[in-house]
Amino acid sequence: MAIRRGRGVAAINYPTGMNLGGDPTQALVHSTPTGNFMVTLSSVDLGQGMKQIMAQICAEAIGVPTDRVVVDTADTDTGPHCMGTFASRGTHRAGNAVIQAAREARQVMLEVAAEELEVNASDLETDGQGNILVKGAPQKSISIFDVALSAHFKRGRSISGRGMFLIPRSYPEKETGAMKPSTCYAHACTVAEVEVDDETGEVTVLNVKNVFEIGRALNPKMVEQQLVGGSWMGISHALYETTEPYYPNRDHGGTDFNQYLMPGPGDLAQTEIIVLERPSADGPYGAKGPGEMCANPQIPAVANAVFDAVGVRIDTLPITPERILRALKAQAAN
Amino acid sequence: MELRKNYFADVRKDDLHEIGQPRARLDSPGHVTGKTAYFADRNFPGMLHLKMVRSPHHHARIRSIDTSDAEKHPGVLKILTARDVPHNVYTILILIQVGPEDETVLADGKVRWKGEAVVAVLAETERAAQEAAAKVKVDYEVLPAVLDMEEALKPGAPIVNEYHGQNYYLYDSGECRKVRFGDVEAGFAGADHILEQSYQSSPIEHAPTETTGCVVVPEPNDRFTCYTNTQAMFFTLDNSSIILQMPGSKLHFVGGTVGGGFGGKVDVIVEPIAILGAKLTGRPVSFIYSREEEMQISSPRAAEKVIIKDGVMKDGRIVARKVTGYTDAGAYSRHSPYGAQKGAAHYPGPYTIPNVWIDTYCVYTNRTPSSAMRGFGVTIGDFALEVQMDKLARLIGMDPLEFRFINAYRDGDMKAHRQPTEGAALIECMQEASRAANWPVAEKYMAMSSYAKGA
Amino acid sequence: MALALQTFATVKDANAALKIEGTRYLGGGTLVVRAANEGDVSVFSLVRSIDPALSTIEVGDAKVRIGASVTMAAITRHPDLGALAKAARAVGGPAIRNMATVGGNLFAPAPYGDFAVALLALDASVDTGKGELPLETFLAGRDETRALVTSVSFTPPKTDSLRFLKVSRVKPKGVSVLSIAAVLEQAADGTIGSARIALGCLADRPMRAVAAEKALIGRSLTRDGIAAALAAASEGTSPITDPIASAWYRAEVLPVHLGRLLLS
Amino acid sequence: MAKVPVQFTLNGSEKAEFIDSGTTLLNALRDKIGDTSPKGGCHQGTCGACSVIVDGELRLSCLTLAETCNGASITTTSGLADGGVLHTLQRAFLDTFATQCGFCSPGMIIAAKVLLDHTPNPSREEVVEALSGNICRCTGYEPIIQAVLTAARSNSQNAA
Repeated sequence: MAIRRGRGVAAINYPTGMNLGGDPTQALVHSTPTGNFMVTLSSVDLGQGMKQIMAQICAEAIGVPTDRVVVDTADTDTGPHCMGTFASRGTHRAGNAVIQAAREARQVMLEVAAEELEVNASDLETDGQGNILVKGAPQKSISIFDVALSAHFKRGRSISGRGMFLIPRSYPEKETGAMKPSTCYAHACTVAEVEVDDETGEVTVLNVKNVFEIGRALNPKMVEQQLVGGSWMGISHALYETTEPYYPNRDHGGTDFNQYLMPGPGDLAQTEIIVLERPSADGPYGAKGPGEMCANPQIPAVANAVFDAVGVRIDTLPITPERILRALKAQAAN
Repeated sequence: MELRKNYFADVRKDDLHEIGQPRARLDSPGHVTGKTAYFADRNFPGMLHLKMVRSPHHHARIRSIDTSDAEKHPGVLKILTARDVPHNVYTILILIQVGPEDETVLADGKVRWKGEAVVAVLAETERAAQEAAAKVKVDYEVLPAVLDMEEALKPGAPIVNEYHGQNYYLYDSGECRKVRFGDVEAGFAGADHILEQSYQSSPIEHAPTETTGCVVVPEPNDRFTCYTNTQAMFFTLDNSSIILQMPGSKLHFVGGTVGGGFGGKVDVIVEPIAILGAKLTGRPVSFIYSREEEMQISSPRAAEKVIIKDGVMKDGRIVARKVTGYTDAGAYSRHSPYGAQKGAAHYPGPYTIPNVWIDTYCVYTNRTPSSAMRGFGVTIGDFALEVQMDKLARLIGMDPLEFRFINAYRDGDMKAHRQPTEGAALIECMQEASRAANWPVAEKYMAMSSYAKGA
Repeated sequence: MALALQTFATVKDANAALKIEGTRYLGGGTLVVRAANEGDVSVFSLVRSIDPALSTIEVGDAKVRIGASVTMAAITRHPDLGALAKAARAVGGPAIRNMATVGGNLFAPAPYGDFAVALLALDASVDTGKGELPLETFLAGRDETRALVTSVSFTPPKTDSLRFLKVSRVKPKGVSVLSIAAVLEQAADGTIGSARIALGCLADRPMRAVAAEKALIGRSLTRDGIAAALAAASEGTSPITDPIASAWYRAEVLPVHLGRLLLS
Repeated sequence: MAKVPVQFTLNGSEKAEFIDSGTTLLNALRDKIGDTSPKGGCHQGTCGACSVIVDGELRLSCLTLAETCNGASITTTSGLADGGVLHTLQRAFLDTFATQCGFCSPGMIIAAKVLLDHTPNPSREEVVEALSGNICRCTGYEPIIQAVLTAARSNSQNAA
């Protein structure tokens, strides 16, 4: 018996948003009488943290702390249209819509503040703590709480805004395929190290070092959640997962979590995550969509590491012990 | 996790207050106390349970359906068949003008995959619905099935889906989505080495811990509230409106809190039939996939076959790349024509190659329809591309990481689909990976930049 | 018919109720409640007995008797059943082990039933109220068994003589690629005096590797000494194919894992 | 349909209901009693989302018939917080960002609680074993393991 070690690398990119565009998302923002802000959407939080990120984006754009923002989403009676949460589009599309809506609301807020302070709105700035200050004369200020009260009860202004983000749809040219699939791309490079048992074909992923370039880490802890979970799913895809283990034969499809194989908590690779940020030209604060691409590079990196370890190529996913063992036996026979 | 701020510092302003802050998630307190309300956490008096009678065959003609015993079963309120569905033949991407309509909500005369929905049973309890479902008698004439993409594309293969007429999706560009850039044959002719390899995958399930489902409540004003875990609220509402021939104003969808999606909840499968059940019974209806249904009935990530032929020079330059991709859509389109097309846009990967030829096919077989999943149209392609890159590097005796630097795309490089590269960062990711993994590459590669050459 | 549970104080009454068609015994629920949840409407009556004897473990010098309702968790906790703890821990996760019973495991189809593999290597016998049956005989006829299993018993293995290995894809809880249990008795010179080897997933239910057992007699536990046993390990097997692994793979790696277990 | 009485203590309060015989504890808790913190992820015993504590033992409520729990003391995630103060484990799950979609979180926390109740200072291996019956599809498990270890540390610091 021999446990043989190998490592492999893979580098990838991934488009942000629906392929070829044409996927609008809207947002509405308004303030309450006491200067809290409601973001109204119909976007869906799948667990990736859409609601939290939209709150942070709105807070940044208006200039208030995140805990002053409430996100109300996914009620079609109240939330304006969103194409949906898929294609790494949620943060990018909805985030841009929220920024547009928030900026419009901010402008009204500054105008009301300007009237209260008897200055020009263009001379005002927010301190991020809930106050509006005169640039260069921060002692002259008004709280957003008071501005919202004034807007509602004194000046009859609606501190609100509408946002819409649409990448116009691109139609591929029939013969050449000339098209504009996406406006920005995330990037990744993964190095995986594995051990392969050459008598059983079993693979242990020892460690993965993932470098992801995602435009902007809007909330680094949430980015980390996505990237760590994605890296696990990539390894899972590489070595474990399928609903049809004997494809194209349709038999023996797993029907539960015992039969549908995924790495358990005792199978975890040591996982390193490094994030680079090259802000995208059209992303909300430069963000790209990291949620999907983070699960891709581990698959070929692990495949290449298996080859490095035992010298056989498994070009069919998943790379099961059986496929490795068959290849090793064929290799030995030659 | 480490943020490496030294990269791209010249094009990034780090002067933000809320963005970039590791704020606590506002939804987590609900998650850890069990108080977050998922769609199935809503319970309504008189709620009915919907269970589906499914095809046991890959491909069969339905001679007859007899629901008489099932209808008499205690606790049964309603049995639905194809004739109860106002617009039974549909396709979800019709909303963005991608047709034809090719799928039945409930099978009508034919089943095209093992597990296809045939009859819906609505009963007071899950148990009563299961018992009644077992009493539905469907008489099938089994037809030859095709489960292999290559077999499906051969002349004379059984036709999976008559709405297409052939076993592939017909794009405006023909039998496949094409990308043509440079002269790929001239590229091969001038290459030092040619390597053609084939890669395959089998279907993969999203396997969210929360299965697909919805709860529908008839409201007093002739409207229906649908609590759902769809990934796309209006997409699902608008498709339901078409299938039910019901004005969208009658539909109210509530969702947005989902127990994992990964692309598995963008099909419009459970909502229309549950709304129909609520409409015809006047009772709340719950239709929640069992785990078995989630694993084998809900759309998986498609199986793919990818054939890559490359021409490479001894110095490491890839001079020609031809990719032929096949996406196994299963019996119906769902999102697969879109996914195959996304693959065409993604190839030849993040590399600058002067001569490129891409064909991507969306193929129909008698299996569970596939659809979107995390990395849709790209994940399997990236596996193929990056294993191919490893093989090419070894073929010419070059370090696999250095080989990628030589070919990596940079700002301004023209892509095969004729868009100039913008915002590239592949090189920097590889430089950082080289450091992090202690995988040294020549200094000239560490000195490279994604910024435009000469800029 | 709706599902209904009947609870009886005695095994006798439970056995009487089990004779009615559509009735199944409710042990830990991991098999029958699951089947009901998944829409198996052929079962409409569940029966259980709360007879304390079913939950009793008796450890004597010559005989260990484990009630059929004893859970895997109870075995792992029992101070005198250390030899069996590894096999009991091989069943499911912690919650399943609090529910899954010894009696139920005898009925679990491959790839489940790892604990029964260990019992088979221990040459256990099964009590169904009509005398004791060798486990092997019981397993062969289990699909037709209508009577309630009340207990299993076996001669306690000498310290460390029971070796157990479960191979799974997912750790630490995945279901079996295969499982192997072996009870070996070695003479003073290290040669094998007697061997019982049981296999899981190499057929639709646990089976003995008779040819491999024979090939070990008089041999020592060295690579050369076990070679004949490994060569004979697959004799009589018909491995299952399932989502975990194919019959081909199970057959290929059986000698590898048996070898590792014997040399461990 | 025959209704049977069930009576047990749920998170310290007495509950009594008439249910259909054969109803699982999961369905009884969710549909009858209104505690939706245990989740139905599979109804097969393969995901752990429905985990509850019955008389101190970790159980899968989807495979447990409610009527077998008469007289039992049952704990679910919804009963862990002390008023507005989160349980140490809940706090740790928040602090380590161990929840994403949240669907597995109640079951994970219950499984972890049983571990810490018996093993206050578990090793990583013991945590892995304790969580092994619970599926998470979002996190890759590592943050959850870290949450449990963090909670254990925090408990021992508070005890010290």
